Amino acid sequence: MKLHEYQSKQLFAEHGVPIPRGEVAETPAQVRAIAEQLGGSVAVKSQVLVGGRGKAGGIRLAKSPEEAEQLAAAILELEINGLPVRKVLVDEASEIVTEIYLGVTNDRTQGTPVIIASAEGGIEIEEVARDHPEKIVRAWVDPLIGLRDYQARNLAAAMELPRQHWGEFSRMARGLFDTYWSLDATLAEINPLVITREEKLLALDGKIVLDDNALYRHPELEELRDLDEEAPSEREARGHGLSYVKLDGNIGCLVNGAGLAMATMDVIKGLGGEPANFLDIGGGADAEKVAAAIQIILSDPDVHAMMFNIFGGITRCDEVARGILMALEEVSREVYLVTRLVGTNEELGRRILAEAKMDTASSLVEAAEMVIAASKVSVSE
Amino acid sequence: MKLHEYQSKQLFAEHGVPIPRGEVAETPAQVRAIAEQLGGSVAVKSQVLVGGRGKAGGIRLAKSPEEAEQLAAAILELEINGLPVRKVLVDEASEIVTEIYLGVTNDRTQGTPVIIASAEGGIEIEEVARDHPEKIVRAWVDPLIGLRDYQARNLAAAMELPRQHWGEFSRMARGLFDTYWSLDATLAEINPLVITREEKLLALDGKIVLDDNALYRHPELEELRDLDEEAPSEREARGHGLSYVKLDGNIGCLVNGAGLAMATMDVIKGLGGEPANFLDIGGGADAEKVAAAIQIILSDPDVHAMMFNIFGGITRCDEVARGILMALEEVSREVYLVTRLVGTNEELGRRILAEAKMDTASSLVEAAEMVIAASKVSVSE
Amino acid sequence: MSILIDKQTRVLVQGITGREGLFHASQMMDYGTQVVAGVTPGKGGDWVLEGKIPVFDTVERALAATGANCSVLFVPARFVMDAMFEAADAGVPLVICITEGVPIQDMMKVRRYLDQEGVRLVGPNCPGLLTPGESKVGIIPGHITDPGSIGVVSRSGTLTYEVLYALQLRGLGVSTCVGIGGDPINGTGFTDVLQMFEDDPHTEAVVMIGEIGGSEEERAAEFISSSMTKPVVGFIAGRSAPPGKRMGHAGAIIEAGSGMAADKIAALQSAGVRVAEHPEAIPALLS
Amino acid sequence: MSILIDKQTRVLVQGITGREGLFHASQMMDYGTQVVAGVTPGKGGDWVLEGKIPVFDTVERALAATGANCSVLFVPARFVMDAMFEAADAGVPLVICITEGVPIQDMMKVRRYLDQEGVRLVGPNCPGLLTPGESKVGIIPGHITDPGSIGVVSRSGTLTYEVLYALQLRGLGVSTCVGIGGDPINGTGFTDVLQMFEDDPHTEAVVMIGEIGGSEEERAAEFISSSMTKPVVGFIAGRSAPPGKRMGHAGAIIEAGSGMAADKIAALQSAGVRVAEHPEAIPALLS
Repeated sequence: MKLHEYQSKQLFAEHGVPIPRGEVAETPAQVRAIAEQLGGSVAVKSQVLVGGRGKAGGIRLAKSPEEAEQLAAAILELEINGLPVRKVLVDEASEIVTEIYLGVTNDRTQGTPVIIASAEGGIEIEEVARDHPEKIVRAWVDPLIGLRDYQARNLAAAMELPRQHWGEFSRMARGLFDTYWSLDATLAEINPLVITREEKLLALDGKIVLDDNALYRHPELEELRDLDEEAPSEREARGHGLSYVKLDGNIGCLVNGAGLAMATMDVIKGLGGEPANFLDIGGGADAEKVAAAIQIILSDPDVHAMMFNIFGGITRCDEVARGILMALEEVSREVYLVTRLVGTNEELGRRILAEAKMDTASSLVEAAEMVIAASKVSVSE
Repeated sequence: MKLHEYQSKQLFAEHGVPIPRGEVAETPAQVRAIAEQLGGSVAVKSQVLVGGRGKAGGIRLAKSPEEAEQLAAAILELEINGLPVRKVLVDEASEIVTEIYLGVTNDRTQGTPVIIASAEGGIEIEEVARDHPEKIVRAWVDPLIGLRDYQARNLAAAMELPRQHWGEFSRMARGLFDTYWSLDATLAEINPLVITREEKLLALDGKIVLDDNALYRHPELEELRDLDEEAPSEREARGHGLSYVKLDGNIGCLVNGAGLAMATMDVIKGLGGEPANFLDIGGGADAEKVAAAIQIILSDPDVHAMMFNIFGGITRCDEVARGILMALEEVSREVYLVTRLVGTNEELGRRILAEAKMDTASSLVEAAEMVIAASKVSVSE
Repeated sequence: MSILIDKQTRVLVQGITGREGLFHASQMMDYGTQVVAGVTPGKGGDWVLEGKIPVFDTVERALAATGANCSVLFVPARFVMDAMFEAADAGVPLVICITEGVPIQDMMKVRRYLDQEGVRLVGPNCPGLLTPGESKVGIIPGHITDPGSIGVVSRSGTLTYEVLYALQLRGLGVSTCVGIGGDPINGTGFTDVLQMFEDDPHTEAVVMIGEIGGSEEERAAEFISSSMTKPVVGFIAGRSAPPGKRMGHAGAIIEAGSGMAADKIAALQSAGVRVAEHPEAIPALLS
Repeated sequence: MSILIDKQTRVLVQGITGREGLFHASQMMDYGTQVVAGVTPGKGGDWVLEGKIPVFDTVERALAATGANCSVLFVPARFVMDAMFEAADAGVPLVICITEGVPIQDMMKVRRYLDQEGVRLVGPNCPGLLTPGESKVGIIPGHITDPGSIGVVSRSGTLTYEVLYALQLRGLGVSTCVGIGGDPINGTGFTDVLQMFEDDPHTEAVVMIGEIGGSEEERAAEFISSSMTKPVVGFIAGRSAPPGKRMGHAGAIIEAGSGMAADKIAALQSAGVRVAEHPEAIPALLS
């Protein structure tokens, strides 16, 4: 779960990381009021959960409350990478001397948190990693001990930060790590961390991604979820315990298992089809869950054909077949469907579906070919 | 630093450990009021920082507020192991079915915390350890991880606690460990932890000892220090950064280094003298610190003679000698003093003292013999 | 021969009285696995599965009574970190964690601790292990594969079954199948298992099934290139996955331009691995 | 010959710009110790002690530049846990912590971590090490002892000096003197050092100076009885100490009837150790 900049920065502040004074607004008039209160220049920053806000004109500087109001009006009309801007953060503007990158994430290879810092802040860290890998410094954190003070200090030293800022930088690194660790984040990032003309260090922009599996430990964070920022179909899938990702194609996929679901999409794409979604119904999916999954797939108007790929494993295929038939009864919209069933009693399962006039296939490739053919027919109709 | 029962239990409660309802009082009238409020039988418990309160009559049960008032009057007159009772805790009485011991301390050998539990509660755990070692169960806690839930549960299983109490017992063990760990305690103990007739688990009595070296992390705990419970001379020594323990003899000792101070006392005792104190002035003691130490030693009226044993090491003995002379100038009361000085420039140091008509010795045994002889003269005078 | 588990493996099931635990314990027994004990705190003294398997309150007691040397966990995600610590502290040398949805922070702690204590962990969020004809520890269906000389290692569940089934249809048997799980931070990795297969005299070739996310496949490619003599056939799922979207598995996500299928396939190919276009194409590449 | 330190030991001083650190670094250099670097965060680039010793901001940099293989810490108690972690993580194999007043919880964490990383720790709250004529790392006065064949190990500071001095007066030299410190939880213990002296061909006899509190002397007695061939002379301070009172050292306290001098003396004696009545009586027992 991704948090907005304003939410992330608020959480940083609660862990002792200094942030600019600022407030969130939803209308240009509110922006003007906030700018007046902050007294002076402000930054007006769109709050959407995608990257590229700057390039899209979603972050602007205003010299006066009037200008802030005007800019906010424009920004609140924007749509950035498909997402309409609903909120803006109005921050006191800072005179920036230096921009630094500081982030914490989990290192999959080491199995530990890693703090990453770079004197080249303000741009994507991946860009720095590609162009100036020598400008990135890292410290791995023992998950049983947490960040040690000396590590934060060593980062400052390794970045060749002027010595008078080591103390404050270390405090910010510790605050950032505390945020990451205490909230079960998978990413906590300050970019840029700026040094202002007054020699103050500030988290000018912030980003937090939370570990969904650990959200149960932080019920207060669940309230920060911005439902507007999530596709309704993905939200509904989550409610049913389904893993669903909408894509741009026209072939709906329903598969049990994430790896198999990806492989199914790959086969369809490889054979010239266009998958409309990733959908993993998980293990032991019952008729009710299958029905929900079908509804979600069909809520995408682009879907012209569907393929079910169920590897029964221990589950009996005749039960799966009956579940599919029951589920389909509840569905109104009719599109082509081919089902591939493998596992215990697979012949019986296929016979049940065949008797209900459903197409079945025995191999993945065969099923993919059938659904692709059907999707092209549907499209050409 | 030791905490009172009422302080300890309050801290336990803040970490989720259930304790009886109760309040502290300093007069019999207050006790009556509290007992009336608690409505029913109460325990009136003297709050002094020594063991043996029960045997000394410092813990009594009252069936009515009137009885509580009478008992409190008696208890507040008591002196237990030399300490006058100034406060009592008035706790709601419980109908006790089972008494359990549960404590956490640091295991010096393993270098980790150890939780100790026993179904034989209500008596000193050392007694159980001696008479029924098989009734004690232990769990060592990894200091980098903290107490794991399974360990708390395993203790309950190992004690053969009835299964319906495992959950609550585990919660109490975790709460006790949290108290111990978050406060930098060296001991946190619930004895007894009782199961009441209503099948509730309660910390009936509690004890916490804090790590003095870690008190700086817990300024709020420093306020719990009961100055009345500390000998004034020991309190003053602490204020000067001196380590002082009053004993029953008549030979004052001033030594640099704890081990050497003990050895000095041992030699005095071994040769028939009686040390009046342990006093370690630490390293690099200046004249001011020596003067404070002498004042503290002489505040004990039993002291009839003094021995200084200073192993100069890197410090120059002539400096030490001058420091002693300066310090003595500030002292009014005159008692016999022999100084033993060893280290760089020891001859010069001894000469300086000799010129000031002070006795000196070159060996520890010689110095001890001199001070013992003087102490006997003083006593017989 | 096989790796990690065989006929002698004595299996403890943590969480045996839960629905999943009980069902799969029964499936394991039917397969011939030596299931010797279960643990569910508070249920010690019970017997389950037609009175054949004793249940203990603690792993320590289960080990003392039954000599189990492998534990498989069907414990809910919220409690599974503690259960893994318990298994490790009780001295279980091989811990298989089936549970999915384990918080990453918990896994970081567990992995650090188990590494340091020398305990081998497989999982979490994995289907477990299967040595055909000898033992299955986990949830891999037993009837879709037969004994043989192909080692299989995979980050996935049903995709692995798909591959096992494709091998079976062509008459190719398996030495051991290891599901290492789809989480970003887990215990045993590809490289560990590849090393074991390389050292196992009865494994003649290896099938490695990866997916998008992370860089484990790239490191495996390096290992294959530097240290493996046996042929390896690979498959990488997720070529059609868009960046920034988590494909079901917590670990299957293309982030900041890394973890892409194309890069993994290229790395494997340059290490001499034959990479299949789709799962059903794997058997042909083994001959 | 000696244990732990010798002429080759290259010493880093953590906290070198503090009063104590600077003074004792100078003393160590005067003794002939190879002091190669100091660390004080924020003072990197300075040179101290007549411009002879470079100061670094981090232990990592100090090691890279000077090849130090031992670190001695004069860091204030509040920061010393972090400094020990830093030394261990930078790869220092031998850490000597002079600092006193370290919280017990910090020591529990450090000890667990350094044990697991294979780093030897001496102290805290100890006078350090001295190999007469070769190297001193810590604060033991150099002039009160000469090279020889007696190994000395002690929980105390000035009491150790007392013993070294008594040995010197009788012409007895020392192979190495190890102050293990007076805290309840510390790094290297009696048994570790006794083992090293037993293995050191140039140590012919050992003097062990214990005190009240804990049970380390009892365990040392067991070790002496089971594993030592060289003669050991002992002294235990605190026979006249009352129970329940901490005698200066955090570790010197008789608690709940254990840790008494009489028990320790009895244990040592039954292990064949000759226990001295007072420090000055030790030399006579060595002949």
